[in-house]
Amino acid sequence: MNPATLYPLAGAFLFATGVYGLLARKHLLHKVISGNFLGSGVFLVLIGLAGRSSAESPDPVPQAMVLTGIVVTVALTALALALIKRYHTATGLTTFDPVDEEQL
Amino acid sequence: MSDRRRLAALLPAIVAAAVLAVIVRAVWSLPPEAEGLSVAVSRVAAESGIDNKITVVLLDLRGYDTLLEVAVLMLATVAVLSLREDRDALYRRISERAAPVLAALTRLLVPLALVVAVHLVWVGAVRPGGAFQAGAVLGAAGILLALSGYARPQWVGRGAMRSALAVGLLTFLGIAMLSIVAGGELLEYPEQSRKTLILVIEVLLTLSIGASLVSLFLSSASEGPKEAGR
Amino acid sequence: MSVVLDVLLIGTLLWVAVGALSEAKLFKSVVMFIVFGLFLAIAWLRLNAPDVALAEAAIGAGVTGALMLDAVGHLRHRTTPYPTHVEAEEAMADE
Amino acid sequence: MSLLEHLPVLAIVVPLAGAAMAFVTGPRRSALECAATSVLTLVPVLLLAARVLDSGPQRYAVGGWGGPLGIVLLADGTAALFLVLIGIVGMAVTVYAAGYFPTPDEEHPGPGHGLFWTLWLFMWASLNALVLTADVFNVYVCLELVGLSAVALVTLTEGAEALRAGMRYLFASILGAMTYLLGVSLLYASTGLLDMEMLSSALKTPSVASSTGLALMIAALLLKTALVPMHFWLPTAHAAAPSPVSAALSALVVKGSFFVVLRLMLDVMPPGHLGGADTLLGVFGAAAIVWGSVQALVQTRLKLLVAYSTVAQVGYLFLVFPLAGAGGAVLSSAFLGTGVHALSHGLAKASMFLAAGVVLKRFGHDRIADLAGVARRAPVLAATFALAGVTMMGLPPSGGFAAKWLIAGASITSGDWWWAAVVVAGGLLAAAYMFRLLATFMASPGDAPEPAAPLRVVRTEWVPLALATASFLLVFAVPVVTQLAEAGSVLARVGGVAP
Repeated sequence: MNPATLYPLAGAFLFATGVYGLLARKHLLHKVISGNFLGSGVFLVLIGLAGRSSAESPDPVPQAMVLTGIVVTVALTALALALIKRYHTATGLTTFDPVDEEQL
Repeated sequence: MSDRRRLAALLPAIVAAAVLAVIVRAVWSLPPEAEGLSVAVSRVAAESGIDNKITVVLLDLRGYDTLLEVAVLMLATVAVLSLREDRDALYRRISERAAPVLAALTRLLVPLALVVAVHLVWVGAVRPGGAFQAGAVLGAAGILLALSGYARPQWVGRGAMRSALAVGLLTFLGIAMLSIVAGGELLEYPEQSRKTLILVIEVLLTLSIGASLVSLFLSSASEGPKEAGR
Repeated sequence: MSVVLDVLLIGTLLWVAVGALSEAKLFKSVVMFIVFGLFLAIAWLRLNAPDVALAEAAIGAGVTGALMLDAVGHLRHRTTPYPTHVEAEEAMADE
Repeated sequence: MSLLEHLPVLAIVVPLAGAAMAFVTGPRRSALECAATSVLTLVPVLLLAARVLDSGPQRYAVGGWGGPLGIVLLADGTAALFLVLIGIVGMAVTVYAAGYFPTPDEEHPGPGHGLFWTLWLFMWASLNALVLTADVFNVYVCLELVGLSAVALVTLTEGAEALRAGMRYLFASILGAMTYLLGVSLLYASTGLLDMEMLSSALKTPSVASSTGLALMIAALLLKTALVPMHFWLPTAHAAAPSPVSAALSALVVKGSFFVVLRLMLDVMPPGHLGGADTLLGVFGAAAIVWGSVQALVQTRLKLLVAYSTVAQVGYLFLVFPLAGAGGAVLSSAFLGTGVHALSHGLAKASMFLAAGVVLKRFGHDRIADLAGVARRAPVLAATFALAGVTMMGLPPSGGFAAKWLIAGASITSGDWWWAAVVVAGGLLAAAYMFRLLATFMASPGDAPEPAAPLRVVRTEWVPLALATASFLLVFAVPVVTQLAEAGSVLARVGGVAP
């Protein structure tokens, strides 16, 4: 087994986990964590696949893209968390649907 | 009703499995070796005298991405600020006093982080490091300071705070426009001063990314119990 | 040998990720998320990407983790009494 | 190098710097700053469009590198058309917002602590950047900028409903952006390229990974464009936002991601690259037209009606893809129709949302049933909805008429007449929901209590009327649009528009 495909496959699994979490988990904080997993999954695919280069150091372009992606993700996360806190202050809820709140 | 709920619970799993299958198939189909752009970037890096190829990509080849990314950071900070409940709270300090352990940890970690950040910018041209990583370390140190009560953001006047948040983006835009005035295209560096200019941008970018991360955290952090705040 | 290490690392990474999402206690979820970030930083080192590893540890685990812990603290501190869903809907209608 | 060659970057850098400056100057002066920036942004946009008309597509290599290593900006006819649309609606939003939001003072700095103006200029800059870029990764960064500013602007409305709509929007936006980036990574892994023009020649020999990548990118963009069945986040977000924001979201933001679909499907990909995907997009488009219109018909609140009408009108944009495969005159007619539709719907939809804002301020609510007699009390409002309605229905001489005529004509020429049937059905459904609204406006107020004085007059209520008039008379601008479209890559390829 070649790590060049091992890590991208792990990234694929992580991305799928993120999709599932974003759609299925009810708590808004779980949705934010899922969104971060989506990002990490994509980054693993990007850098993992860049490792197929035969040169002694891997392709730097995907690494640069991932660095940009990490910073963008933290910006999105901060906004999402600010919205969640404001929403919680306004309604006392931590889910979209009050029905789900009672099941948590 | 229960059928609908069961379907609603199943749907995310089906979507996730389908996505997984699609990606795995695509990854599997790729040839085992590919160069990407690494050879072309190496050539440019050798010419410019900056050995860290990631720095070359981030600040020179794809500097425009980086410019927009600084805009993302500032935009997110503005967005978070617009969500604050009361305006004065923007400038209130985070915590009254730090827990002793956190304070001790801060005294230890922050100077260390500063040294690491300076080191990262310095070696960024040749070894791993550079503005992003140094800025991130700097930002983390700033957040630690704020958490432990050392940073008192309320001393910052409103105008000064606004300027501090915008200065990163404005400086980057200014440098970008200078290259137009100098007769090149946006973000095109003159051949003889490329390395110096990139280092200058790195230092500015480190400060601006660090400042943006700290302000992102400060503007987002909870105001804490109302009665303790004043 | 190195493949064993990769498999172990990836296994841990995915296990922590699934754990963070299936954990019902928020604080534990967030802590697992931060642990995930640290393991991911190790993965970047394994993939010859030390620059990304640095950024991941500082931003992905550090800054994001701090933001999330702060949010957990906020959500714990109930500003309004726990609403039944009828009350919550009424509150929304008032807005 | 003359300054004229820098027009593409000026269209991005000017509003970006303006956004930062509006933040620095503070809430009291930022409206003025925003107005000045709007004018300064419009100048390079119009000059650029004139230059594209004059001398064809403009390329700009940022940093002097060019592909494959650097990022290239491409201003062709299609991009210029969308830039002009963004410019006109953008200017209208700026002017209208100045009258819509109360004049700020120290105590009441306006929504979001007076940060509307900064956020709005960020959105304008990022839309211009999105339309101009010819680099698939740079598109990702632009999409995030647009999404962030859009969510922040939606949640400027006070209250839980807007927060909830904003969060749904944000999660949809994150899912979309990450799926797009996943597509980019597969595409890059397979081709080693990010530059669109270089990709377009590399993709002549497709692989499983490159096709999967493109499919993921397009699926993500459909989510962002809110094409049925991925429209769930749009109606609440567009309805909950402050009205100037709703106008920008419906008229521009949705079109921005559509523009990228257009680029990828028609410019980057060789025809038939994704198998039946073009037909599938057409089917989704047709479903959107029917489903969105039916939903608009049953809404009880004005802003939700207008929002569902957007879901429907987005559908027309996607009919170009199944028709594109026929090439030649069919493609050029369908493509031109899509361009005209983007423009006319942008103008008409912006005018409807802005007018809905006037309704909210004046009557304090937007319940359609309680809006009887609006025509008598506020004739300007009723006239705005009537003129915009003509475009929605597609009657002459409106832009909607020209667009539907061109799309339906392409469909009949190609022999796939059912797309024309969908266009006609969509027009009838639009007539139904617009007549229902206008009939209420015309009805006598009955025993509804006449408000003694309007709650608040919006000083700039002529702005939506001007936009609606522009969309009503748009058929006369079709020659210019045709000229612009011919400067675009697609039509240049198939040899211009057939007479």
